[in-house]
Amino acid sequence: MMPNNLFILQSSPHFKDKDSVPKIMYTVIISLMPAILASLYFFRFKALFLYLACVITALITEALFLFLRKKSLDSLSDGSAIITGLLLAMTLPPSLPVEHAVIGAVMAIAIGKQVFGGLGHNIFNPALVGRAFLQTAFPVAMTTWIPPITQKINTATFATPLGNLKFQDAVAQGTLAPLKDLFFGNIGGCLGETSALALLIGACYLFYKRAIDWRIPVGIICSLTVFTGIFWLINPNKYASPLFHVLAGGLIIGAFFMATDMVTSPITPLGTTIYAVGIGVLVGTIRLFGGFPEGVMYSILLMNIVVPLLNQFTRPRILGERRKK
Amino acid sequence: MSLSSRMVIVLTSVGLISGALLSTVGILTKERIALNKQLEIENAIITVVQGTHTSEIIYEEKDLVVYGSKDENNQLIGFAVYASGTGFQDKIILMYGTNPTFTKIYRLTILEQKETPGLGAKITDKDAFLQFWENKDSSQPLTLRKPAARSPEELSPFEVNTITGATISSESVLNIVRLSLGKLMSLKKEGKLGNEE
Amino acid sequence: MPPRTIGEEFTKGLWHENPIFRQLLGMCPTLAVTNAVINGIAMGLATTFVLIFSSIVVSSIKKLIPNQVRIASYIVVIATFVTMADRFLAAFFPLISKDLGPYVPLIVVNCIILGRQEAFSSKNSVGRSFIDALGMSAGFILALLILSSIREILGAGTFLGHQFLGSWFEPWVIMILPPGAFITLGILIALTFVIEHKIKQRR
Amino acid sequence: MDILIPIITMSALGFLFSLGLVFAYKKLRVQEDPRVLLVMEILPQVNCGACGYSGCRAFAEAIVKGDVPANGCPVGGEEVAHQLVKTLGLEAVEVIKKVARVHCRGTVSATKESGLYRGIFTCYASHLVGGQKQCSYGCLGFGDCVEACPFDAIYMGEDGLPIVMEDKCTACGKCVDACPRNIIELHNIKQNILVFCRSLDRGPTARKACKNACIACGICVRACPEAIVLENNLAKIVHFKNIPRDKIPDIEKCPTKAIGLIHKENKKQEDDR
Amino acid sequence: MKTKTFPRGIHPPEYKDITANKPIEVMPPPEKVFIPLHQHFGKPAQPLVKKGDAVCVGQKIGEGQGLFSASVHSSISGKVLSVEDYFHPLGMPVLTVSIENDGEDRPLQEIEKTEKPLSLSPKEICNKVKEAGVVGLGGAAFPTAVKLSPPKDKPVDMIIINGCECEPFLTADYRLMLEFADDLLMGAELVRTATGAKRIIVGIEDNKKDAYKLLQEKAGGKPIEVQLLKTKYPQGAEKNLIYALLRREVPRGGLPFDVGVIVQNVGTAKAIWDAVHNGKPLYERVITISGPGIKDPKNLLVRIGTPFQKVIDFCGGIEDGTNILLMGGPMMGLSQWNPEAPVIKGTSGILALKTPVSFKEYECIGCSRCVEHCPTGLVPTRLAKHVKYNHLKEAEEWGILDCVECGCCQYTCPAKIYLVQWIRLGKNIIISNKRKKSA
Amino acid sequence: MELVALFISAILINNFVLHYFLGICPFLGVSKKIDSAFSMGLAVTFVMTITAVITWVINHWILLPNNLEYLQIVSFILVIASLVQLVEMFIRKVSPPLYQAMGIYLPLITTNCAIMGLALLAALKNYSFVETVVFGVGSGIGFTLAIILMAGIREQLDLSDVPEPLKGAGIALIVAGIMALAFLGFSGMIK
Ligand SMILES: Cc1cc2nc3c(=O)[nH]c(=O)nc-3n(C[C@H](O)[C@H](O)[C@H](O)COP(=O)(O)O)c2cc1C
Ligand SMILES: Cc1cc2nc3c(=O)[nH]c(=O)nc-3n(C[C@H](O)[C@H](O)[C@H](O)COP(=O)(O)O)c2cc1C
Ligand SMILES: Cc1cc2nc3c(=O)[nH]c(=O)nc-3n(C[C@H](O)[C@H](O)[C@H](O)COP(=O)(O)O)c2cc1C
Ligand SMILES: Cc1cc2nc3c(=O)[nH]c(=O)nc-3n(C[C@H](O)[C@H](O)[C@H](O)CO)c2cc1C
Ligand code: SF4
Ligand code: SF4
Ligand code: SF4
Ligand code: SF4
Ligand code: FES
Repeated sequence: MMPNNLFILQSSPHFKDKDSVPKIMYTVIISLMPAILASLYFFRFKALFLYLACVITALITEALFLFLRKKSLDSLSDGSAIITGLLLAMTLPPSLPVEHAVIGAVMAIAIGKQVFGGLGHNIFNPALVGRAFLQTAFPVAMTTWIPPITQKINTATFATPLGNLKFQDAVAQGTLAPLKDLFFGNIGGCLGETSALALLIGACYLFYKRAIDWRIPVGIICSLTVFTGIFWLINPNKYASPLFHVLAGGLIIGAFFMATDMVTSPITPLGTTIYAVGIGVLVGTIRLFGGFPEGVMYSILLMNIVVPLLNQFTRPRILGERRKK
Repeated sequence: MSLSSRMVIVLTSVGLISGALLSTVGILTKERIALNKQLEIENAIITVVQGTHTSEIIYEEKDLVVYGSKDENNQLIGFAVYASGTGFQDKIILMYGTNPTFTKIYRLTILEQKETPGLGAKITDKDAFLQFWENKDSSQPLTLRKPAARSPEELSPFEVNTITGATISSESVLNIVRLSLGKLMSLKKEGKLGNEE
Repeated sequence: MPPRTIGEEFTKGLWHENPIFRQLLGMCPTLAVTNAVINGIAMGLATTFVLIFSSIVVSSIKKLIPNQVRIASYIVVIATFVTMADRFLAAFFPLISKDLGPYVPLIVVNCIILGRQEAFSSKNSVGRSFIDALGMSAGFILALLILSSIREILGAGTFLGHQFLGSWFEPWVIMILPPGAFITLGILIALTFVIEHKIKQRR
Repeated sequence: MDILIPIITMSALGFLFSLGLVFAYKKLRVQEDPRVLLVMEILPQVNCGACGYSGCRAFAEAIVKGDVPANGCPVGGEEVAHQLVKTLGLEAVEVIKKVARVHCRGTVSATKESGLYRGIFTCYASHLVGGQKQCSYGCLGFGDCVEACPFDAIYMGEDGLPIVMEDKCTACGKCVDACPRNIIELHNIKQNILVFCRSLDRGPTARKACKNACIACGICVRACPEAIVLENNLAKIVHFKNIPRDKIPDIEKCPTKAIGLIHKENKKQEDDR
Repeated sequence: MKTKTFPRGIHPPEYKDITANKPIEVMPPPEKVFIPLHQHFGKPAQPLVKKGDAVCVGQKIGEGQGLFSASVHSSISGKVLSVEDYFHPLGMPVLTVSIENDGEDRPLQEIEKTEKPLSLSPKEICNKVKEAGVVGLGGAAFPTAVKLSPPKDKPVDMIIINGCECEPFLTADYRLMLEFADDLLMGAELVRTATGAKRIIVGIEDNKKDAYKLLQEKAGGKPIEVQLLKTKYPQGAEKNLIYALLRREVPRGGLPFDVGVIVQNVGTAKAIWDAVHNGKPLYERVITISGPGIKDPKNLLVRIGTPFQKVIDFCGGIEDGTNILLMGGPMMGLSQWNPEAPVIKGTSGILALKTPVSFKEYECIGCSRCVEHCPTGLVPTRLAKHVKYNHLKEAEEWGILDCVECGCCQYTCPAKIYLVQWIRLGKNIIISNKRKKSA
Repeated sequence: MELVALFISAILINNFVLHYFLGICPFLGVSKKIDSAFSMGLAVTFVMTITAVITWVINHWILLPNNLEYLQIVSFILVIASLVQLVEMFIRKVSPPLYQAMGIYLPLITTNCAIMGLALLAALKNYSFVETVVFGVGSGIGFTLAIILMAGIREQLDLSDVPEPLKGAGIALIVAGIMALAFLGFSGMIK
């Protein structure tokens, strides 16, 4: 028999679903597009430069590590580094100097992903590791905001809705951003978080493509609503409404695009639910009682730490298994 | 000699020798260390109430100490208040000087803090923070200026500045001062602050 | 194994048995005090002082001490020297002493010191113990120096308090904070593995 | 006074503490057979488990109790056995130095592929789908044995067969366990003649699958019937000591060289390295 | 009527229309057959013939050894050519009787029909089934006689006849249900009699509605219930089927009769009827030959021992571009390199597919699809990793031995990890280690 | 309220491992398996609590009244060393299963700076008796939390493809770094 006539010898199954890792990744990239376009509209070139810097740096860093580890450079095309770059950029303030963004992207890929062995092995969400690194390295630059182009004001410093809430007592002063603005994006904040609408459009696409686990966004939003709702009901003059909390800051992008990162979220259904509820509660706690106006990043990272334990201790019930009480 | 007694003797004598050595060192350094502490306080008092010649504790409780400052002529020129409270990370200990009626704050200095370096830790920095605390009018409640002013002239006498990116630390300092001042006022009303005047 | 020469006895602490990079001992002070070079040096010197003197004392009284009270006696000896160092710093360098906080007293539980007494001084002559202690301290100081230089330069833009990088450089605050310490040390340890591996391959 | 209080305090602490220790020493000391430690120092400390115990320590305890003979540690070999005998005053035992040997010459060039294997690259995994070589008995060449050897004593030769470095091999048997096709076996190191094939296929089938297969032609059996037999289409050396030196050239007339001297082979291996 | 089903599982493309409408054809016996003595779960059979012996159709040529074994019968009449190791579809060479056809198809003389099989005693039914060498035709080839005599302390109240045929492409069971409905229902009754069970349920997926209707009609008046199931893979896996139909869970490591159930494939039911009623040993079976690589796909009644090549040639041969040959369905079938391998009792189909030759394997991205789809409730990615990193103890703790190797996990895995192969590897190593330990 | 704040801060904000860098050696050494990490955490918490009580007593009843602060180091370490040994012997006598679970980690604790650090920090911060106890328990729980989380992560990393040079201490330190980074999210929570 000629070698080219040989049959394939393999273990069952011989059918495979058409979905693949790059397909999922590119689905996510497409679903990010509405929000990216919105941020380009709101922040123009500043946004563009940040996106380019983050994505290119992420790719270069990834390539460097693949080269050092003598792995095939093919993996660059799986799209995961692009997502990391894009999502990192989306969590940066528009006024951040580009060189800082570059440092963030290097850290995201190097410390957030490659030191653990690359795609699939990381414990923490790489984009958020990058952001947390930047937030801690350059706290001032990371908390300096400019208004979107739609707000025709010209102040050097500017506060985000959550910043207002935390430091200016916005509820009592009545200066809280209107929900409409939060929804359409007429507010200051990180590139990707300004317009909830654009993010939700992308999220719908993700659901349509079944690329994410519904438990995560639903769990986060519900638990945050309940948590902030309780305080709001107790004292609506001091605490903002749950709807405000859901729409403000990085919650939407975090709940739909970052907490859902498959690598860093649990693999068991029960674990996933606990993870999501944990994020929601932590976001509420940090926003209401912590030192920072926003807690999405920290909450996701904190729950990332717990994910291995969740996986370990929430093994699903095997068919026919009787659990000991 | 049995093993047990050897164990006892050896360890006891090690303890003995160590005790002897340590007490020597302890005694030799004791004064110096006490002096260091005292110097630190005295320096702080001189910084916050300029012109102090002598000072003495006139009131003391946990986390609040008031030093009365007198000039060469033994005239009371003000109080140095040692106070502390929680900052962003940990305790902040500071000292500020007031005039004898507590209506004016001369100056502020930070004795101990563990705020974030480069950020909250700027509260120890003269240019970034302390200079904005010079000569404040405390007859009314002080307020925080946010966003931050660039120079002391921009501030009203009742306003103190924030450090950009470290609102919490700035606010904490203000709170410590506010709280201790309030306390002192009421103490004064009760006549517990000595009868200097 | 043939007995090591004096030189080898000294240099092993610098690299092959470097307490921090190779043996992973005494991590706590290493991480805690290296936010500035000056603190690192002070810590290194204090540790050196304790290590050398306790080595000398331990190796010279080793015959007198029954096995059962060995550790206890060593601890007392070490603690005595630590207290001396601590008092000395507090008396003459109050600022540094304040910065180092409880980490100077913590030298007493630093695994390097007790480890060296156990592994070396209690078995070797005074001279050898002295050299060994010297080498180990040098290795420790070296590690502290590297770590603290990286952290201070990146975290504050300064070296020993002097402006090192130009004013264009925006310091990475994270390097002075705990995360920076952990991450930098992690990377340094990985680097020493790589270097060691390269050295082995050469041979 | 200032000096006295600390001195007294410290001495008292030292005294109390030493009393505590004396008490502990007397009352709560755990008895441990000191010989276990001695044995531990002799053992190779690789904790490979080849002795059948969970590690060197367990083996040490067993040997002190007298549960195993002094040659129970295959890794330590003669030298360790000798030292153990000396230290523990046991009866001297004979130690046969064994090494692992590969019973296959199905190199990549000699064998035919059966299919395009797609899957996990280990011998065991390939074996479970039938193996990617037409010979169902031969080496699959993914090196499970190499992976399993704790002493780096096996490496993969260029032609896709594992090669044992006999000086490093400690006869721990890990490779024997790892090979799904039972190609590796431990042999007395002095055995210098070996059948390098495991195929039970009939001659023509075997030959079709692999040029170096044993085709059960019986030449070797005829050369030395006292030591070699044919069993299930495969030559088998029953007792190598029965092979007289002068018969070896006849045995080596094997048309596929499936049987032969190992040391010639070894020389070649040395060069390969 | 409501359709029932089980949780999780997948929906692979079905491709059943290729052969669904083709009636079962009888394939003439080939010139030579190769009958392995090991075609079932358990010990191989002991050969009863030797080279040169003459045999006739249905003559026993291998005797089952011990409890878990089954006898093997000749499928043609002719002369024994050899009794030797020969290729086997499972991969390893197996002792095989090769027989040359004399073209006469001489049946065995002493075949006796039983007129009233339903009045036989359980013992007698069992014996006849055992004599006929019947094994499960649903895949595992478990000796049926063993199944029919469950332990006394585990009374069986329910017989499930498995007509799911959930594997893509395969239609053999479907055609069998349409064409031999009476036989298989009678077979089911025999099983019920043999085990003393009360009820029989036939489970059929809703992509085979006409079979469902037919059987329901025929079952009228008998204590037989026919139940429609929502089409989903692996409905036919017995633990899932039992759950779908009865909401009973077979305990981990247990067997269906731990919950009072016996599951038999429809083909097995027919084979039981043939064995008991007609005294016909199991020497032929219905298989589906299909797939894009087959020129003329068919459902065939084939003699056991016929080489695949002959069967394929009978179906017009193989198309160019075919690169994989399977015995069984695409989800659980075994890939074959040698078309000379013979059809065995467990062969449910022969498929020739054209699959993409290469695809990239990625690292597990933790998407949890494998977990969501595993019908057994396992965490396949975890199992695979534990095997990969040699943590066999953990793999066992995570339930690796419960895996039925259905392939759902690997089917859905976007990273294309060989999950099932890892798991199979781990199971094999664990089981062989256990054997070594107990030995 | 103050005490609750102190307690929470000791666990989350001023975590011994992630904030003060105390007890790194066991944190790195005993965090390879969740079970042993848990036992180690228990042992540390236990010893910390007792240490907090006893060193407070020594400090406030013997050392401070006699102006002997400089004997703190020597006396604390002696106390800790003997305490650990006594506890070990005690547990071994009283409850062998407990000894199996955590006893083997006890000797490691002597040279663990977390314990000594606790005694020193409590003395340095001038905590009252109750505060000291709360601080001790909280710090112990904080240590346990950190080491268990670390162990969970390391068990998962055992199933990962971590680059060779980073395996072991390297990756553990980086993970600790990112954990410290995440725990910064709690800072500023106690005011
Ligand atoms: C997904 C996501 C997560 C974020 N997490 C945090 C966070 O944990 N902490 C934070 O200060 N800002 C975070 N941000 C940025 C904030 O949403 C927002 O810009 C911040 O509230 C600005 O407030 P500040 O400048 O007053 O700190 C995040 C942004 C995004 C998009
Ligand atoms: C790592 C890190 C450390 C911080 N440290 C301090 C600090 O020491 N003091 C402080 O007031 N704010 C600190 N912040 C920032 C506060 O959380 C908060 O964002 C800030 O007080 C808001 O000030 P702004 O309104 O001027 O932006 C820190 C932020 C980060 C990320
Ligand atoms: C994943 C999987 C799928 C199966 N699919 C079927 C099927 O479609 N039809 C079938 O009859 N048996 C199927 N089986 C086999 C059954 O589980 C069971 O063994 C069989 O129905 C028992 O009947 P038998 O002994 O008559 O073969 C499957 C098994 C597994 C593990
Ligand atoms: C739904 C989804 C969400 C993702 N979110 C992130 C993210 O938040 N941050 C990130 O770095 N990568 C994200 N990725 C990309 C990828 O999973 C990530 O680079 C891996 O964590 C790297 O191992 C996401 C991918 C998917 C499919
Ligand atoms: S694994 Fe095999 S080759 Fe390696 S030492 Fe053990 S017996 Fe020898
Ligand atoms: S000898 Fe065995 S284990 Fe080694 S490569 Fe060959 S088949 Fe694999
Ligand atoms: S783990 Fe086993 S039972 Fe579960 S889906 Fe995979 S093959 Fe099927
Ligand atoms: S389906 Fe594949 S990629 Fe997804 S969790 Fe399972 S093994 Fe990982
Ligand atoms: S140096 Fe802190 S525990 Fe070892």
